[in-house]
Amino acid sequence: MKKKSLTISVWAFILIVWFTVTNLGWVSPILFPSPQEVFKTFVGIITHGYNNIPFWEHLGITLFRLFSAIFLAIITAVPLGLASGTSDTFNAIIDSLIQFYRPIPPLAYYTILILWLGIGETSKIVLLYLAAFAPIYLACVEGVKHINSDYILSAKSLGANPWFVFRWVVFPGALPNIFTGIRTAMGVSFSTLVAAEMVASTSGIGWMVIDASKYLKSSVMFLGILILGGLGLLLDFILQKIEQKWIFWKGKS
Amino acid sequence: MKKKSLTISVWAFILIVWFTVTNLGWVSPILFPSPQEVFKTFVGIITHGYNNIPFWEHLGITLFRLFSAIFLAIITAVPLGLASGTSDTFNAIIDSLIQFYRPIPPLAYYTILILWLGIGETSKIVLLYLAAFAPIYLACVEGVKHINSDYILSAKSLGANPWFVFRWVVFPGALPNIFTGIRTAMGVSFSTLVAAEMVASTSGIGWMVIDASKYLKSSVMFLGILILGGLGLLLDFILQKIEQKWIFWKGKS
Amino acid sequence: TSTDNNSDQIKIGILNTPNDVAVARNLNYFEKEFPGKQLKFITFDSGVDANKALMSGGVDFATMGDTNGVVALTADIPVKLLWINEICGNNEQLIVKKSSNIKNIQDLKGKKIATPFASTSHYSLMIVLKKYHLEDKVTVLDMDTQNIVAAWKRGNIDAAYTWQPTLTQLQSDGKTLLDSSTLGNWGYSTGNVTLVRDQFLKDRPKDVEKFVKVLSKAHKLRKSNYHLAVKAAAKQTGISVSDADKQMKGTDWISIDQEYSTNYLGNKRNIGQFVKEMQVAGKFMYGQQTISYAPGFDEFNNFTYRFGGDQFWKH
Amino acid sequence: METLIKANNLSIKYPNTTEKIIDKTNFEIQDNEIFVLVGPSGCGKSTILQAVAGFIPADGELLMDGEKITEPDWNRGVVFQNSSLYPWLTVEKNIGFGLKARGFSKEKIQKRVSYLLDIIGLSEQRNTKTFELSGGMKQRVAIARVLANKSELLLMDEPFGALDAFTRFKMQKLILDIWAKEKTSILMITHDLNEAIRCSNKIAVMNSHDKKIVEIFNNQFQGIDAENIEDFEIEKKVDTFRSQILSLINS
Amino acid sequence: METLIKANNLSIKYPNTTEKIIDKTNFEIQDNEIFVLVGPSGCGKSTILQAVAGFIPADGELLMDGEKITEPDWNRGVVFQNSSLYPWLTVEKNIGFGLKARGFSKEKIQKRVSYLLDIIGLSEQRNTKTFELSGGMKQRVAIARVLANKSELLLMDEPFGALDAFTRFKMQKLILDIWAKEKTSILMITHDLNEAIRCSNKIAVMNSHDKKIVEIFNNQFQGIDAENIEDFEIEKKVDTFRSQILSLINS
Ligand SMILES: Nc1ncnc2c1ncn2[C@@H]1O[C@H](COP(=O)(O)OP(=O)(O)OP(=O)(O)O)[C@@H](O)[C@H]1O
Ligand SMILES: Nc1ncnc2c1ncn2[C@@H]1O[C@H](COP(=O)(O)OP(=O)(O)OP(=O)(O)O)[C@@H](O)[C@H]1O
Ligand SMILES: [Mg+2]
Ligand SMILES: [Mg+2]
Repeated sequence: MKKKSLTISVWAFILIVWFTVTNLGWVSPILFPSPQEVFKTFVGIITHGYNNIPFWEHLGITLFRLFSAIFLAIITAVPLGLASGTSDTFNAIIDSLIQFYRPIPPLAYYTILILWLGIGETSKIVLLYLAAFAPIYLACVEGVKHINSDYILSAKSLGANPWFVFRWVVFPGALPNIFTGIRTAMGVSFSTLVAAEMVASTSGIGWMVIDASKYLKSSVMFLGILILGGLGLLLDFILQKIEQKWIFWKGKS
Repeated sequence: MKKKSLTISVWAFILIVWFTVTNLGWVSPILFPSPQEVFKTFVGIITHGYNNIPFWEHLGITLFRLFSAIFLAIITAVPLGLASGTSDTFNAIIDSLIQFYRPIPPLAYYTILILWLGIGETSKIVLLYLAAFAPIYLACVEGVKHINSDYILSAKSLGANPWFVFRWVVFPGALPNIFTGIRTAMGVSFSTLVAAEMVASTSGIGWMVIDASKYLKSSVMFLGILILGGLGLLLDFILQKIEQKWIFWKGKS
Repeated sequence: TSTDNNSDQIKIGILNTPNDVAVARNLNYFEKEFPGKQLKFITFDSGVDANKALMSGGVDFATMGDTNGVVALTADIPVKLLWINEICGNNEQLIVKKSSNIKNIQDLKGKKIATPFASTSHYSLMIVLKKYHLEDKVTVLDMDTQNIVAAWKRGNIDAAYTWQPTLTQLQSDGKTLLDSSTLGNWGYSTGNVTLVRDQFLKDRPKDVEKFVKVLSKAHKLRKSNYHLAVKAAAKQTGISVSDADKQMKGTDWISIDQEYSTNYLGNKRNIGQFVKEMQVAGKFMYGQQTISYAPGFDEFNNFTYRFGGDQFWKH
Repeated sequence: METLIKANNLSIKYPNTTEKIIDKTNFEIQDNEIFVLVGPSGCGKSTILQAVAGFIPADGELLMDGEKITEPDWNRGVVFQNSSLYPWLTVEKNIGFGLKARGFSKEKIQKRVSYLLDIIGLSEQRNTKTFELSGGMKQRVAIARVLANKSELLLMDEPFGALDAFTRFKMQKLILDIWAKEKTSILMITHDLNEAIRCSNKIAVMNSHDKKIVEIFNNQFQGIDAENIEDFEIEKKVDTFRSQILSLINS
Repeated sequence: METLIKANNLSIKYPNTTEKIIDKTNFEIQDNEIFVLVGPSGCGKSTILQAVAGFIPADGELLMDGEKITEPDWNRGVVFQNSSLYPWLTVEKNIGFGLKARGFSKEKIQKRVSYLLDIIGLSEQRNTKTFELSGGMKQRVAIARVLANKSELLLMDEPFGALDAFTRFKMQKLILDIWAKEKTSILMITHDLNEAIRCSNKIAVMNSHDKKIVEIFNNQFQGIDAENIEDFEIEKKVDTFRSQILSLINS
């Protein structure tokens, strides 16, 4: 494919420019470490870990925090969102609260979370959880609201009671939206990761970047950024695959 | 409306619980300042400013950073996004770069931005800009890709040259998406605000919250959070109104 | 990077503590020494941000912990070590919760200790832990000072190595195990230092001399009129006079003769003791993997600005 | 024959508007009858059907088997113009939906679904995803889904409107066959007069201003292919009948 | 009469598939002729129209006025099934789109648009937003938009497929009127045989397997209302004609 090879050339070009510029010493190595340097750092961290903690443990703890948060967000936001989409009363109670907290930058309330919940894993996971909650909730409300009303009328006139309608029509009907919401939530939560690991951590990929920036270890910073970028892409890719498999009817009717 | 009054009751209820719990001294005022306290702080900051800077200046500088970033993002992401949606070659060149940087948490690369661009306004605005860029870019690509192909075929068989098609069909056809992208961008940029004002600032609402959290001034933290929440809602509301007026055909065909 | 050659402007990165810069600012020493020049003071929370600013040309001078100075050297930031603002004493302490039953340093085993990473306190703590072979037996947490207070209050941590004014907030239910003057006695002195950008030094050596003169004047004032100096520092940093007094008592401000002597920064011929101890710190930090290499004496020698000193310190 | 549906002075308006869409109309649908409603676009055909289905409330009398219609019920199955099959369920599960909702046993459902798949000629597609079916196939599944319940009345709102002329022709035959087998009653809307003539026992006509059914014709030509009549005598009669209806529609 | 479109051994396949959809078909469209294409769903009618429009490439010979058709051109205006009007432009701007694209002066555009608005009976709706129009109105604007260019050929792919029977009937008359006034040629696709008989000069028939036009009939009944013929002699002929076409379609 022409397109693919063009993309590869672009990355190759960037790599070459990066290599040339840094190796000819045109830029300071703190501003821009060379690719070999970053690679060497990578190998070093893979083999010896960072701050005496193996690389896989850093990665593991970060993923643990992220997945715990997403998991909690799914099991709370999906029922609340579906309820809010279905019942006007429930919507009146809960919706404005979520609309209000949603735009607030997570860092603004992180200190308060720490005061309330301590410096352990709880406050970190809750921060990521709050970031993930709103997108899933909103997607559920949206999903329920946009279900083809004929689907519901059909079900009723086929003899389905409200619970049956919910279980077999409203829920699957909203699923494509819910899944999109989960993907968005993963993105938002992921982008809050570094903030969450900024306080009282001694592990995690986000913390590694923050720690490196304290000592101006550019090659570690660059490496961390590259790892986070790749990880973000990978997670979204996996979610996309799962979506294609589970929500096979998405976009069809 | 029944719904509205229910919503108001919920907020009234929260306020009452907040008032009661704090005034009966059931929780520590650092964990949870009372509403009067927060209100007093509000009046104090409105009249005397915070850290010898008037409140409106804090608000102004924050909005200046935000709007500069959004403005820059619009004037760069819209052309790039439209080009990337229109031309496969251009897409091959640019798309993977943006897909790669997009998931990276802004805080991960903030230090590098500061090293490159200094501690002044530039690095702050660029951080917000990078947060805002991706959503607008992606919305433009999406917008172009989802234009009814009959629209374009019609235009061609009516005698329109490529530029005319772009100006009068592709661009307006993608506008609803672009606007949604701008709203998302505003949200993402807004949630990065506190991070941007965390380093070497002495003004801005985000900085105010950070500064307050250093000295555990809970009432200022709460106030800042409430202000940020309200501001976020307000900005989105304004964008929504503009959207309704400008993109009058949205969702119609 | 914005290397502006605006010779009417001086950008100074400061810490919001009652130190010589605060005294000088409050008493308008800077204005007097730099008439007609535009002075911009930028407050940093830590040497971490100050280093970023030096790197990108956002400030010409910046005050920070000497460990951050080591970071600046290993990160190859084009700066020179110009001045020791203060030597840390009991303003930085290892403090433990009274309720935690920690009687001596050995008891720290298995406990959680918080400290702001990359700070002088962090370094001091690691030295203590190493000396007592506790490195792998305690959990060291990276926290900003404000988070240390919050975590302390909630009982999330058992001990902290931190500085004033945070210490005051911990002292009501805390007990001091050791302070940084002890570390100094062991040969691991720490202190706050001021760095200057190479470019500035090259372009405007006279302004650098004047800058040192201003700070030296503050040091002299502390010797001659301690009370006035404390009052000025308190006013400048917005804290009470008694707090300022407590914090300043914990530190040592050395005279300009001492600064550029073999005890501290060294003179034309010899490297100073303080700089030597910084080199030790560098070696230690490298051992901790916090910096990418351990600079040798030569590098510290080049890093230290002390040769010009002979000409003006007698003012 | 017994009266299945009885509408007496039936008036309908939508909750969000003030204007009456249907104003005091009367009609009856008998047991085992195909009752077709024709009229210009926007005259209120779908509105009447929705009221009968129990989707929207109505004023006046609207009874099924003597009981007031208040909400949707399995005894009145609805076929929509765009099949509204559930894309997340297979063909089999779609057809069995109503029976499952009503708590029938797996075996019973299985049996009935197999029988219906056979009737609509889609036994092969039992486990196919619905969005992989063609338009005509979808509509057949939608009809089978409603038939599964053995409801007394089928409501169909332009069920073949989205199909091409040739598929449409086949579907009309299918409906007549099923109707003969299952002995159900049907209320159907169409804007194709030939379809109305071919399928119905009765044709109810609406125009664009009276807000009611203005005439109900008995149709003697059920089963005829109105576009290809061999016998010229009959053809003449059909044409007269069609003209009569058309002029009423346009009145 | 001159030949406007000439297709000689025309074969078409879509770029993303290997199978030929149209295989060596031949036809000609004369000047000032209405050429209607009928056939079962999926036989390739739209594919032929798109090739003539220049939207997809074709093998073999496909000429307009003796020149090869390679890309869309204002001289071949297209009316889609779903009008594809631009919702961000008013009715007036939509109709004037082609003229503006081709650089005509404001006054010229103004004049032509007024004339066309008059013909389609929408002068009142000049500044209306297109999404506020009914389906029939939209289709009229779409036709006017194409007419504005005074192109030699109009291509219409089931232009009235989404309209109800009564609106449809009126639109057919409009097309015939416009055709008489504007002296244009038309290639139209429909799945309604009565529409084909009423509108066309020639009817080209496709079936579902030959991948080509199997027969082209001359139609003598243009203008007739095929569902309501008074004269029984003529009606008989029309019926025979229709049966002939139908049997070819289903062949
Ligand atoms: N949900 C609704 N709310 C308010 N008014 C409605 C609603 N649905 C339809 N109407 C109005 O009721 C009238 C009748 O609509 P209805 O859908 O019953 O017409 P119809 O005869 O089925 O037309 P068609 O042949 O186009 O389907 C129309 O004027 C329409 O605008
Ligand atoms: N874009 C496309 N890519 C590949 N195959 C296509 C495409 N469009 C149509 N086809 C195939 O080409 C064949 C002919 O399609 P076409 O749309 O021309 O039929 P048609 O006669 O217009 O049918 P209808 O009456 O349903 O509109 C079909 O088998 C269809 O699957
Ligand atoms: Mg209807
Ligand atoms: Mg077609």
